[in-house]
This record gives sequence, structure tokens and C-alpha cells, in this order.
Amino acid sequence: MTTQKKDTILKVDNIHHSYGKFKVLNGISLEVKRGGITALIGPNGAGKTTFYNVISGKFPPTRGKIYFNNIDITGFPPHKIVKLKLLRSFQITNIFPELTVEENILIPLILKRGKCYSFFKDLKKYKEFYIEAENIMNNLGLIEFKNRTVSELAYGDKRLVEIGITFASDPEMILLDEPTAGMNPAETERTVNLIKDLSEKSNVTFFITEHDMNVVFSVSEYIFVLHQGSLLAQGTPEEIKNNQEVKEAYLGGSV
Amino acid sequence: MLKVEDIHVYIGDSYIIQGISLEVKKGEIVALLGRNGAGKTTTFKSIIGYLPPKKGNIFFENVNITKNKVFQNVRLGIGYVPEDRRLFPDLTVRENFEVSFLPPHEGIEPWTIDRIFSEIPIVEKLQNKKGGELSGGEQQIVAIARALCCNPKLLLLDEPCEGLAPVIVEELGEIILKLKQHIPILMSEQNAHFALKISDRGYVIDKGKIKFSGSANQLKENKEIQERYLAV
Amino acid sequence: MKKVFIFLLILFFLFLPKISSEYWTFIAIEVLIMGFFAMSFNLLMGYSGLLSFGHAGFFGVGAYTTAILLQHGFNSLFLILLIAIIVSLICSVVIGYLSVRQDEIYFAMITLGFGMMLYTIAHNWTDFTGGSDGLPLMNEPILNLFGKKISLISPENLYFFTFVIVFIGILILWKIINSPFGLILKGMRENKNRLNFSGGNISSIRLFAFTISGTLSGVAGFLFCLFSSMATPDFLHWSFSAKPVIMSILGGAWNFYGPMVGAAIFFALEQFIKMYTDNWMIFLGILLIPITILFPKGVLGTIYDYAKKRYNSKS
Amino acid sequence: MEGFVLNLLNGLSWGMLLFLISVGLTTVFGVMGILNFAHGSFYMLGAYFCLEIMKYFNSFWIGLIVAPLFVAILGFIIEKTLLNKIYARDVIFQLLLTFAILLILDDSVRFIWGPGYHVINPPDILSGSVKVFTHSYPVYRFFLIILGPVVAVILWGFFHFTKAGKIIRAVASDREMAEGVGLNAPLVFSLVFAFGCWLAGLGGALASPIESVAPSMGEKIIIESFIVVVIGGMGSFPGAFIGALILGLVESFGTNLIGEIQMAIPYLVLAIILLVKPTGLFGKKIA
Repeated sequence: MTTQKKDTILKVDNIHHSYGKFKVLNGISLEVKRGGITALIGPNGAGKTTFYNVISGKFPPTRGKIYFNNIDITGFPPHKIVKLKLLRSFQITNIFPELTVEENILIPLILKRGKCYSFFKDLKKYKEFYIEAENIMNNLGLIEFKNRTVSELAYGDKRLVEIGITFASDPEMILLDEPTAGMNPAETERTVNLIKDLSEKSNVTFFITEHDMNVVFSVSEYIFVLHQGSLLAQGTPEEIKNNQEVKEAYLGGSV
Repeated sequence: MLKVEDIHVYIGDSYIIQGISLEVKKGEIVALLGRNGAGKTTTFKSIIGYLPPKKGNIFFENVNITKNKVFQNVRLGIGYVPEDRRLFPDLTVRENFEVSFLPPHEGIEPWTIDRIFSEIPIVEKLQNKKGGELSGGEQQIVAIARALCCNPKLLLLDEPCEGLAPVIVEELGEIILKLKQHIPILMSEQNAHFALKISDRGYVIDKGKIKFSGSANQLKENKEIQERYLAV
Repeated sequence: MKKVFIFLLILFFLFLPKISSEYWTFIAIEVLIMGFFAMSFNLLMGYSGLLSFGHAGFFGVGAYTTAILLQHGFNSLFLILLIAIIVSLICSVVIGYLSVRQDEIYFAMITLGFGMMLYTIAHNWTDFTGGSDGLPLMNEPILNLFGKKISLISPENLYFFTFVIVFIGILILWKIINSPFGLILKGMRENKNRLNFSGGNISSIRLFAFTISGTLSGVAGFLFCLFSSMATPDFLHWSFSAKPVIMSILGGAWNFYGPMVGAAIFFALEQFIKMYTDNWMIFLGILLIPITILFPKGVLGTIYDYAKKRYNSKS
Repeated sequence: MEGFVLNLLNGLSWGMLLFLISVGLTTVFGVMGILNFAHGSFYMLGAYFCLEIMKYFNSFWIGLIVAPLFVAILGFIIEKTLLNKIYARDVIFQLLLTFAILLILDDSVRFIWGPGYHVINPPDILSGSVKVFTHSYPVYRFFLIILGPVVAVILWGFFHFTKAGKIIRAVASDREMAEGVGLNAPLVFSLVFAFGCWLAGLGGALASPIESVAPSMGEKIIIESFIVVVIGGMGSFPGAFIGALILGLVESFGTNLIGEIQMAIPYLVLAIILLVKPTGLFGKKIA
């Protein structure tokens, strides 16, 4: 990992979001540097998923601006944000359940290459898609399930397919929402190693949320802490570990 | 009160609960502890009747309720507060209570709106707000109050502190302890600190199986269990 | 194995008029047309997860275009077919544009509304469409094939003409579902949210699917007009839109040929029941009830699943 | 001026009739999530039952009260035996099942009462006419114009101030949770469906003196009430009222304006409203 000064890939400027009268995000501003793994943590209900939803275009912020690679993407629909190579994965497994693993990976590849509206050429003739899909499946250890219907796979493998779909879009930055949620320790370890591996091999910037602190402290280089819709703290894992405010927010004075 | 005997529960084709037995006695708070995805919510949904077990039995006051419908179980006296609270969003808090009132059971002091207001005072201020307008903590407290309107003999609380700010969690703990004087509670929690502080006994669940059971003190001391199965 | 089967099937269809009576040839033509209509419709329902309840509108537009052109003295069937395609394409784009933003039941209702709008036009614009009596074909449709004039009044000729057009139509559908776009459609059926977050523009993908489906339905309408020698408002009525839905469910919406099989079953049932009673509709209703309640994946689909389960549990 | 007033009255009375029918459709959809294709058939049955009852009692009022009740009972039975099996299913099965019910009911009516049309006279008090400028305008239509808002207010009060109404709203917003507080949701569903059918039957009985009672009357009304429900916003109570008014008025005024293709007007209204507001006037955002 390089120590040279990195430029900003994602800049969020004072964003707000509310559901009806209930405020979920309360003016968050932060900058994510290019490369490596940055984490977004916070107790349940702090607004992490909403924050991701707003950045990825599921709904626009009620106030504030979002810049990706210095482009103002505030209010863009999801598919346009994807075209700019800002991708996301989901906390609840979000895949194409009745299709095979290979087909799941092929879909983003087709979209990425702009072959969505190719109506008459046989998909099988796009050899390069299959090669690329094979690569991705290899990287994720999914190759043995290539022709299996995703809904039949174990939970951990489904999550990997989910990451695979995200990765296939050739992202510059990935928002990973709770990649290890609901996984057993072995699956968690496998996924963590995979993310580290992907981060080192590629130039992708990872921005992850995670509830498992061990995972967070072991993978991330920089951490943002959300609390009740606001940014509570930011810093390196060491700084965050020793931050009294963060401790209190997490443990609620019960320790 | 409640006795769950070796239940096996499927959601679709996936085998979620792989043989769980547990028991709640009068006057107790029992905690069901485990990680996200361990099977806590599924266990609750199975007990209340949303997901009847494929195998195994559930007894409530020595009556086999395994095959009952949800509303029948609620009428028998099992109050249910789901993980996501689920207030009726278009109804006011007061209306949420009104539709939930069930005739009281013999030998149990009946819950009325006034009694709820006096036991849980914050609710009174919220009574004219709509369910959808409340914050997470308010929703949780109102959801518990709503379950009381059913005049339950036993309360199931699924992940009461999920998504709540620490201050509110503390407040919630007090409410739960107060309720304990009237009604036994089975509660599921990820937050072991919170749960063990207020409960008498606990079960630790992982991957659909009970891994450990014992008193709250035993669990507090057992660091190995905590590290392996709980997100501490 | 599969290829041999399809080959034999094609062979069977080719020689059908030689071995069957005129009566059954007519029924075979109807099955082919309606089956093709149902397959076009199923590109939306089975492959894209969109239930259109106004597809009879496009079918009718194809039929009326054909009838009106023939009445006004156009005599090149291929030119008429081309115009019918263009007209139903335009209708599909316009109606599709207004409908694709909606989901599920909303989509079904809105397409139903627009289908009925076309019906109303056909029903009320008497000067142009003949009103409720419809437009009969006054001129004999003649196919000019390399200078050879073939009259489509003859059931055998009409059968071959229909067969060729339907064959080409099915080939187009086959190409589409095996193309990249076909996989994108299935992805939309499975999880449109995820598709959106993988860079798919849902409205635009839907509009394309809707347009293809509507246009091919117009082609089916063109054939049906030749077959029934007229175009009537009934072709556009919403109860006509229910036919492809029923056929797809009967035959299985997740299978490419399902709707065609469903059409065959539908007409076989109709013939059978009409031997005993005139109240075919009431019997269709009575038949539909167990079908909707007992066969969650369509008739053939459910039977297939059941057989697979039995087979798996044995082995 | 005179033409304007007459059009207005026609539009209002037709709109109020449409409202009565659409409100049943939208309630059933709002609570149960089922779009009932057979709703028009229940409307038709209301008219035929009224016709039949009048044969025995010779009183429109008895017909008006009893006929919708029979329709409601039939609806209750249909929900209990058929509809309750398909709630969890895909939309398409729900549509097909209610379509099957429509086929059976429509053909049965044709079978029992024949294909011809029948006429019902309004009761004596309502059979006269009032002078509007130079025209005499039937009292019965005034009766409809008044009845519509009255029913609307009663229904609104029912949903907002009675326990039954609140329970229905609770079940509508979250059926699972409603069971979780001890409500017998399956029974509520049956009753709501019966209630929807009752409203349709009431509409049919009320329409019988001004519309000819014929086997096609259900088919005609169902599409229009679909449009009302879509432009008003599906499941929305005020939407049904406003939607019905708009459609009634636009159709009434459109008759003079365009003539031949006036029947396409409702669809044009539908297209325009959807272009401006895809969820309908009072529709909630689709999640």
C-alpha cells in the first residue's frame, strides 16, 4: 500500500435525508480517498444503509451534493451512476435467483459492454463475455457452481455471487453493504480474505459497512463512524479504537 | 408457560431451525441470544405461528399450539412484538392500540389505555401521531405497548434494541424490567450486554441450533461462548 | 434428441393439411396464429415478468390494418404485412412509453385501459372501421410469389402461408431470447432492482420488450384477419386479451414453446366442449378455477415440477 | 347555459354511480391487494336481483335493500371458497381467477334471464321530473347526485371513526401484523370482499332504473371503474370519488364536443393523468 497522497474519489457534501418526518441523515460531509478499503461503521440504525441508498441513486438526498470523480451525481438514477463506475452491493442478498451463477455474472457484463440491446446475435457468440465471467468466477471461487441455479446455493456463496455481480461491472469504487452479515465464522474469514485480495489486485476503491469490528479493524485503512444520522468521528483504525465517543456510541454506557 | 420441543423450521427449501427446544416459566425474562442470521427471528415466528415447524411441538400452558394460526395464539395470550415493530403506519398510536384490544384473561389485571399511559408515560405524548411518523425508539416502545393491549400472559420481544440509540436502549431496559413484574418475557437479542443485564436465563443459538443454555450469570462469565457465538 | 424432436414436429406441421380434413386444417391454422400470439405475449409475461392485459389491442391493430388496406385495393400481401408491422410498432411504442413505468397490477390495468381505447376506436369510428359489425374482406387475398398468384382462400394455401410466417416469427423470438437482450429480460424478471443497480435502464429495456411483443402480436393479427376474412372489434376486446394469458398459463410461461402448446390445449378443449354445449365460456370459467388454484406454475410447469420431484426422490 | 347545466347534472349523476361501484373495487384492492375483474358482474347481479325481488314485492326499495345483501353473501362464499387460496400468488393468477368468476357469472346471467334487456321503473316518489330551464329533468338522477356524497361521507366516517373501520385499515396496511395483534385477518378479508360486492350490488340496483338491465352491463362498467380507480390512485378512497367525478363530467361534456369518438375520452383522460402523475391523483408512491 502506498503512502503517497491520494486524491478524493467520492465527496459527500452536507447530505440530508428523511423518511416522512423522520430524519435519517442529518448533514453528512465526508471524502473518501482513492484506492484501498475505507469503512463506514455505526450502530444499527445509524443510517448506513440509507447513506448508501442515497449515494447509489436509489433516492436523491433531500439536501446536499454528491460528487464522484468530481462529477456531480446528485439525483442521478442508479443506472447512470453505474455507468460512471460507482457500484454497490446489498445487505440483503440481491441476486437473480432463478438464473445460473454464470448468467448472474453475464448480466452486468452485457450491460457494461453496451450489448443490452443486441437482439439477434446469439449470446454464446460473445466468447469474450464468457471468458471474463469465468475469470470473475475463478477469482471468487465460484467456478464449481458455474451452472447451478443461484437460489440453490448456500448463503455464503450467494453473497459471493452478489459481490461477483458488482465486480463484473468493472467498478472504480464499490459500496459493500455488510458483506459478512449472517455468515458463519468460516464464511466470514473467506469473504474478508477475498475482499483484501480483490483490493490488492485491483485498483478498486472499497467503501464497506460492517457490524463485525474485528473485520473492520483488520481490513480498513480509514474509518468513518456514523451515529444517529451524523458523522461522529473519522480516522485510522488505531484512532477510532481509542476514541472515547465512539466507544460510548457503540456500547451505550453499558460497559 | 411456554415449552418448545425440538422444532425444525424451513423457509422455502432452506432448513433454518434445526431442532430447538426451550422453555419460559412464570415470572422470568429469558433471552435468546445469537448473531444476525442465527435463527432467532425464525424461532419467534415459528412460536407465534407465522412459520409452523415441520417437526416438533410447541406448548403454551400445556396446550399444544403447534398448528394454531397466529391470531389464535395471540388470543390465547401470547403477545408478539416483531423485530421490525410494524406499527400500522396510517393509524395513529391510539388507533394502533384500539384495534389491538382483546378481552382480558382471568386472573390477570386487564390493560387499558389509561393503565398503559400510567405505566409507560412517554406513550401518552405520542398518542395522536401516526405510526409511520415515529422514530425507531418511539416505535419500539409503542409496539410493546400495543402488544400489551392484547392482554398477553407471555410477551415475545424480537430484538427490541435493534437500531436504537444507547439512551433509548437504557430506557427500554427499564420498561422491560417494569413489565417483568406483570408478565414473563421471551426476548431475542444480538446485544448480549443488554440482554444479560435484564434477563434471568439465556439460550445461545447459532445456525439454527441451541449451543448453550444457562443462567444469565453463567453466560456473562463464559467468555468463550461470547466470543464464538455472540457479537461482543 | 431435442433437435430430432423439433425436426419431426416441423415435418408433422408441414404435412398436416395433406393428412387431415379441411376442418382440422382450419383449426390448425387458428392454433398456429393464436399460439404465435401467445408466444409474442409471453415474451413479456414469461421472460420479462410483465403482465400486459391489453395485447389484443395490437393484435387488432394488425388485423384492422390488413382489412382496411385490402379493402382499399392494396394487393401485395407482403406490403400489407410490412405496413401492419409498422402500424402496430408505432402503437406499441406509444402505449408502451405510457405504461412501462408501472409495475405488476398497475401495468396490467394500464395496458388493459389502452387496449380498450383501441377497442373503442375500432368500435365507434364506423366510417373507417365498420363499427361493431367489423370489416369483412371483400377482395380475395392473393399472394404474389415470384409472379405466381396463390389464392389464400384455399385452406391449404392459407395454412402454408401462416405456417411460414409463424415459423419466421418464432425464429425471431427464439433469436431474441437467446441474445444478450434475452438474458437481460430474464434478469429483469428475476430482480429488476438489481438489474437497475447493474446499469440497466429498466424503462428502456421494458419499452423494447413491449414493442417487440406488441409488433409481433400485430403480425399475428394480420394472419388472423386473413384467416377469419374479417376484422372485428372483438379482436381488440379485453376478453380477447385474456386468451394469450390463459394459453401461456396452460402451457407454461417459463417454457419457450409453452404458449403454443397451451393454444393447442385451449382449442382442443373448446372443440370438445362445444360438441356438447353452447356455453363454452361458462365451462372455460369452471376449468380456469382449478387451473389457477391448483397449478401455481401453470399446468405443464407444475406437472413437470412434480414429475421432477418424484424422479429425484426415487434416485 | 342550459346545455351546460344539463351536462353538469348528467355528469354528476353518472359520476356518483361510478363512484359507488369504484369505491368497492378500490376498497377490495386497497385491503386485499386483489383486483377484482368480476366486480362488474356483481354490479350486474345487483340489478338482476333487484329486478327479481321486485317481481315478488313490487317495491323498488325492498329490492334496493335486499338485492345488494344477496350479492354480498355470494361474494362472501366466493371469497371463502376460491379467492382465499391465491393471495400469496402472482398477480396473474388473481386476475385469471376473478376473470373465471366473471365468465361464470356473466354466462349464468345470460342463461337464467336471457340475453334481452329489462326495464325497472323508479319508485313513485322519484319517478317525476323537475323543470330545469325548458327541459324536464328526472328526479331519480337528482336522487343519485345527492346519494353519492351521502354514501361517501358515511363510508369515510365508517373507516375513520368505527372500530371495524380501523381494523380494516390495520389489516389493509399490514395483514401479517394484524394477525399478530390477534385480529382474524382471514375473516376480515372475507367480510371486506363481501362489503365490496355489496357496494357493487348497491350500484347495480341503483343503476337499474336508468340503465337497461342486460347481460352486457357488467362488462361496460368494469372498464370504466378500472379507469376511475387508476386515475384516482389505486386503493385510495378520495381518489375514487374525485376520479369518478372527473370521468362522469368529462364523459358527459365530451358527448357534445366530439361526437363520434367520445367513447375514447375516458382513455385519453387516463393517458393524460398518467403522463402527469404515474401513480394516479391520490396514489401513493409505489415502493
